[in-house]
Amino acid sequence: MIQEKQTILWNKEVAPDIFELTLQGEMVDAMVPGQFVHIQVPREDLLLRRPISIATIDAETGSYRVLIRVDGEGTQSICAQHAGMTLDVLGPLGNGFDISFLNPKDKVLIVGGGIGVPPLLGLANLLHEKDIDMDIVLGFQTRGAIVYEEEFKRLGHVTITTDNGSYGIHGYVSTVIDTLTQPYHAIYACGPKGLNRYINLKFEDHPHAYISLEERMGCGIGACAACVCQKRKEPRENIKICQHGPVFKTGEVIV
Amino acid sequence: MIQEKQTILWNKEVAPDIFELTLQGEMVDAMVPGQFVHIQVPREDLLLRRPISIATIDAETGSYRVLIRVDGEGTQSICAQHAGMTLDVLGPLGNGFDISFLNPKDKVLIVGGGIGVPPLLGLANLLHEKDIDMDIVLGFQTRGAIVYEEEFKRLGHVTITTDNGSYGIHGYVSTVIDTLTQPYHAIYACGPKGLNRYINLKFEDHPHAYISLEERMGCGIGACAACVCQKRKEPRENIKICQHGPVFKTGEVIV
Amino acid sequence: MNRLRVKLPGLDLKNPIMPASGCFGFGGDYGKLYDLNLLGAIMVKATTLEERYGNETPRVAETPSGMLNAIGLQNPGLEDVLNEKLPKLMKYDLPVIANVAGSTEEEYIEVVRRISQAPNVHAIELNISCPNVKHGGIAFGTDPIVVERLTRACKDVSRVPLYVKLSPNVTDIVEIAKAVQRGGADGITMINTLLGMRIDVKTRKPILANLTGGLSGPAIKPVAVRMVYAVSHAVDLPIIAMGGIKTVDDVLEFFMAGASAVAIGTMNFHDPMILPKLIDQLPRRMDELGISSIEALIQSVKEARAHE
Amino acid sequence: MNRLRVKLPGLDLKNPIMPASGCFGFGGDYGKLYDLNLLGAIMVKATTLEERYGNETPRVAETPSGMLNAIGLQNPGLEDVLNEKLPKLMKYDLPVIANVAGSTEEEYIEVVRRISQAPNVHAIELNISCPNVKHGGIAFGTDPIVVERLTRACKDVSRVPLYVKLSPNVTDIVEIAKAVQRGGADGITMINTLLGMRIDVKTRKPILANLTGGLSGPAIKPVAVRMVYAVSHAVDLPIIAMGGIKTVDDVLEFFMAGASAVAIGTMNFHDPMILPKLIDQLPRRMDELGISSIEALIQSVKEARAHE
Ligand SMILES: Cc1cc2nc3c(=O)[nH]c(=O)nc-3n(C[C@H](O)[C@H](O)[C@H](O)COP(=O)(O)OP(=O)(O)OC[C@H]3O[C@@H](n4cnc5c(N)ncnc54)[C@H](O)[C@@H]3O)c2cc1C
Ligand SMILES: Cc1cc2nc3c(=O)[nH]c(=O)nc-3n(C[C@H](O)[C@H](O)[C@H](O)COP(=O)(O)OP(=O)(O)OC[C@H]3O[C@@H](n4cnc5c(N)ncnc54)[C@H](O)[C@@H]3O)c2cc1C
Ligand SMILES: Cc1cc2nc3c(=O)[nH]c(=O)nc-3n(C[C@H](O)[C@H](O)[C@H](O)COP(=O)(O)O)c2cc1C
Ligand SMILES: Cc1cc2nc3c(=O)[nH]c(=O)nc-3n(C[C@H](O)[C@H](O)[C@H](O)COP(=O)(O)O)c2cc1C
Ligand code: FES
Ligand code: FES
Repeated sequence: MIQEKQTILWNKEVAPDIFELTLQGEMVDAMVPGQFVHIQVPREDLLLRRPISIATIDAETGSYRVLIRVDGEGTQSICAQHAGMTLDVLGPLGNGFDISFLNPKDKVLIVGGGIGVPPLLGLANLLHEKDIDMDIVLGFQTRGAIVYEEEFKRLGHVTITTDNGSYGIHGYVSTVIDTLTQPYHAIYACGPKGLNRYINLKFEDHPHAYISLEERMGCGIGACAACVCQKRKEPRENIKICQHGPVFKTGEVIV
Repeated sequence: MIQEKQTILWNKEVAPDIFELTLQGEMVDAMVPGQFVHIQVPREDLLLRRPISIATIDAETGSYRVLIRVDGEGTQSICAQHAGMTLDVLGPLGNGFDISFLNPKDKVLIVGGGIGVPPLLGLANLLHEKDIDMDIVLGFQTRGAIVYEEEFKRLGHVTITTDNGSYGIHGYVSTVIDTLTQPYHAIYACGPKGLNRYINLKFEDHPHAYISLEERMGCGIGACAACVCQKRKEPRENIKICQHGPVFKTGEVIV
Repeated sequence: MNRLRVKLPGLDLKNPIMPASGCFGFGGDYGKLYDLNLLGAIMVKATTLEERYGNETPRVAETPSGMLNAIGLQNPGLEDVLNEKLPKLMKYDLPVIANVAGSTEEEYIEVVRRISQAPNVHAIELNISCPNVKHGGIAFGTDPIVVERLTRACKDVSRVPLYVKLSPNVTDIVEIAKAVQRGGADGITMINTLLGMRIDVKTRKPILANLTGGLSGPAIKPVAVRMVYAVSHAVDLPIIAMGGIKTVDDVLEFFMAGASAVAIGTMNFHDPMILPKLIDQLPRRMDELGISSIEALIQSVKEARAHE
Repeated sequence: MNRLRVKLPGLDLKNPIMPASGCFGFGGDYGKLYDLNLLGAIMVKATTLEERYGNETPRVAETPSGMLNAIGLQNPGLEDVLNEKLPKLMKYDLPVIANVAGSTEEEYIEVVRRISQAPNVHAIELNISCPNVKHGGIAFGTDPIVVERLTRACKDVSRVPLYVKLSPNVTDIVEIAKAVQRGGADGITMINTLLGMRIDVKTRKPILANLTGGLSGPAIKPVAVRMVYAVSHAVDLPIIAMGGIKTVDDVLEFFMAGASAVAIGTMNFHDPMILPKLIDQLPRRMDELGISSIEALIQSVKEARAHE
């Protein structure tokens, strides 16, 4: 974990209000998919960093991609920075996805929703290298919000859903997942609260099902207790998402 | 008086920590020397505008020059903007120097100190066009801080003083002015408090002696009463520098 | 129908946005920048019985996302306000809210009595909370018994509805608001500035000649929102809210906290066009958020509370 | 000679800069970013007798030049702090200031008694002012009689010097500070957060699950400076000051206001390297301003006051 100024190599609006940035920095060496970075907003009056998932990692160029949806003033300000400018980044943070137990030809289900999709692309890249078989179900609000469809198609079998039916299957990812019967060696999900909650319950007893959670953060490194979630089982315990997450086993915490 | 975005045509450090900016905008048409502009700091956490004197005015290109000394965070942020960027400017503000009573060949004394020198250059340009004879006494802290010496030399007879004697006459402008005997049709001064106070007293009864004052400002347009000075004579009255100044007749107010 | 219209005691506002007292003088030169008729109303600078010269300069200092001021109630005094300042605002279709300050109860009463008779004064704003005045100002605003009595005395002599302006520099603002209600006020305005100080590290002395000053601007917005929320839950008076408003979302945030109109102070200095800009942006943002009218928003906030 | 050294009751600080309570956990992962031995001391997160789970999330919200928090004193409880957290800090040469909170006087006393016996706890910081705790927390900090009694009771059982942390959410902080002095405290820390709120205009609901939270960061600095100035004039106790410190000039501003050491909270989140950076920059800035040592600065501020 380090703090450094990273150069923006690339910044492009890839969907309405969704920007893809490529950042270059030393910390890339230490990154694994599922971790996140904590980006300082380049505006003096906004103090809190913004947690953003690492999408894909390129060890060769020492760079990584993030996909940021402009949601408020902070993400707007970050996304308004041009290539060549720098951002103050703290990272990599959190635990990342565990894939150590997987073997070639294992079957994996990947479930993403909206702006939760990007970190799954980095994961899928890694799984692809390991020769894992992937079913990938991605849900978006509308056709315009779809990202990384092509990239995922190169890595596995992709199904897209849209909330309004403007592309792919009409409905939530659950519409698709409820029809899947194949047992999977692992399940990885990242998306809005509803999606995470659904996976958390549906695959509660699966030995290798994971969800990646979001919460408002202060420090990002386990010092302030802003970002907690509660353990599912007694004795009651609060877990810091920034430090012990953002990836949790299903059934581990309450979503 | 308008508020507008002005383009920075030019920005150069002309002396240590002193930047010359050329700004282009509509309000230039309405400017007279001695007035000032109120510049928004391009930093979200700094709310107060910075009052900056108009140095020279170029009606042809619709631009004007300002000279800004980096004194704190606001001026630093303004001076860090590059040519091509814009600044949010309110102006022109204040009254400006009265030269209506002057006739060709009249003799005028101009006294400037430090960062008070720039507005006098615009004035001297105008007086030169009117064919006025000028004695110009400019005081600076050190040789390095001297600005606009060459420009002034083209317009009148220039004497430079430095506080530390590193250039010109060693001492304050008073060292020179106390030796001047020639009667002047008008005297115009702008500089630090000490200089203004000296001129205010020395030429208290002169019918056409003027000083330009500084004070911390809020609105810049007469609404908040932040920038007052006190009338010299009874009945007691506070005058707003931003609205009724920054130029005052000597003897009019207490410095 | 005018979606922005709000009716408050004494005030039929074409829109709920106005300049806050002391940040706009009696219009200052803002009228040179835009048509003041655009404004919902105007809260003018505090008036005292006699002329006041205010504090020494410097009177303002900058702070992160805020500023300190210690103007010290400089104003030309009641006579001049009645004869010179207020008549100049007659040419506008603009309800004036007259801010009244004083050092003694008698002074308050006298100013309220006379200024409330001016033809364009539609409401009084009783400034019991100015932190920069040595003579009692602070005491008036922090003691519920004094507040209640002063409110009642002023209400008795006022020809127009009376609003009382609350100071945030108290342990329990709800207690003061309740005293204001008991005293018979028609409304509340809040908040005034928080007491603050800046020291110049070069001189090692406070920047303001008055040493301390009032903190305003976006920095104090969360404090103001919290207080408006608490007071609007506790008393049954309309609130004109202020404290750090900068954006149209800030405006709406105060309505959701329980306000019935808003005022903007400090940000006028940052952006002298902020008032017409906000008034212009408000309907568009209301569309985005599904707010049909300001009155409907005020109503829905009230109803949501009934179910809390 | 170490120009940055400051000696305070119980604390021989190699420099006067430390993290503020609750913003640094018990070190968190800051130790992975830099050597914690650089710090003057460490103010750790509030400890209560039993484990506390704190408030629901969201627990933080952003505000202009500040933030709101409503963590709600989440902590693992006294036993765990004594057995797990504090021992982990033993490996550093770092005086620990233990922040103590409670719902009852008895709880405070018990925690102070036991935690003050931990080998690396050099001082207690009595948190009588946390605005996010429902059970009495706020009452403790705002009533001088309660404050005096609690201070005395804790002082009686503490093995190490006792500092009391003041809340800014009071009408008269000087009155509280005097009560702390009468109660026998060895020092004061100030300020805790200002009560604030933010409402999400999309949901029309407060952002924080707890509704209100504590405002911290540069936004509150002028309030903190003013209070440190006032309290240091009124009582004869050393003050560890905090509230919005961001730059080395902010650090010095607090000394000039009357502080004897400073703590940094919120800005750790913005720049996790801020503490070592400020400690590094301090001597250079002191040179520029002609300050030979921090002790000399503290002394000169005291002397200047004697002549006021
Ligand atoms: C571990 C993690 C990974 C994330 N990865 C991504 C990503 O790859 N791409 C992406 O676009 N977004 C991601 N998010 C969400 C992203 O952090 C928020 O959208 C963003 O912080 C909102 O900031 P803003 O300036 O747009 O909104 P504002 O409303 O201005 O934010 C105000 C404050 O609230 C916080 N906040 C608001 N919404 C959220 C949220 N949903 N989650 C956490 N904090 C929030 C902000 O961080 C900030 O502190 C991630 C969040 C977490 C916790
Ligand atoms: C009418 C007028 C004309 C001026 N013309 C020029 C000029 O042409 N060139 C130039 O370099 N400077 C000029 N000044 C001074 C300039 O305004 C200040 O140096 C500048 O505002 C300081 O801002 P800062 O960000 O550097 O300092 P900060 O310390 O960050 O400023 C904080 C606050 O204090 C105010 N302030 C600080 N010093 C002064 C000062 N000396 N006068 C007024 N306000 C101050 C700032 O405006 C701001 O509101 C003029 C001032 C006035 C009143
Ligand atoms: C320069 C200045 C002068 C003020 N003068 C007065 C005043 O005369 N009477 C009053 O009630 N409030 C006065 N205030 C307080 C404002 O009306 C307002 O309550 C406060 O500034 C908070 O709003 P803001 O954050 O939008 O500025 C003044 C504020 C400023 C900044
Ligand atoms: C997230 C957070 C948690 C805090 N927790 C505590 C606490 O447990 N005990 C305490 O006395 N103060 C607590 N504080 C207050 C700080 O110690 C400090 O007094 C305040 O934040 C002002 O300093 P700052 O502006 O530098 O943050 C907390 C502040 C924050 C932001
Ligand atoms: S964000 Fe501070 S503990 Fe997680
Ligand atoms: S700066 Fe507001 S009146 Fe002059």
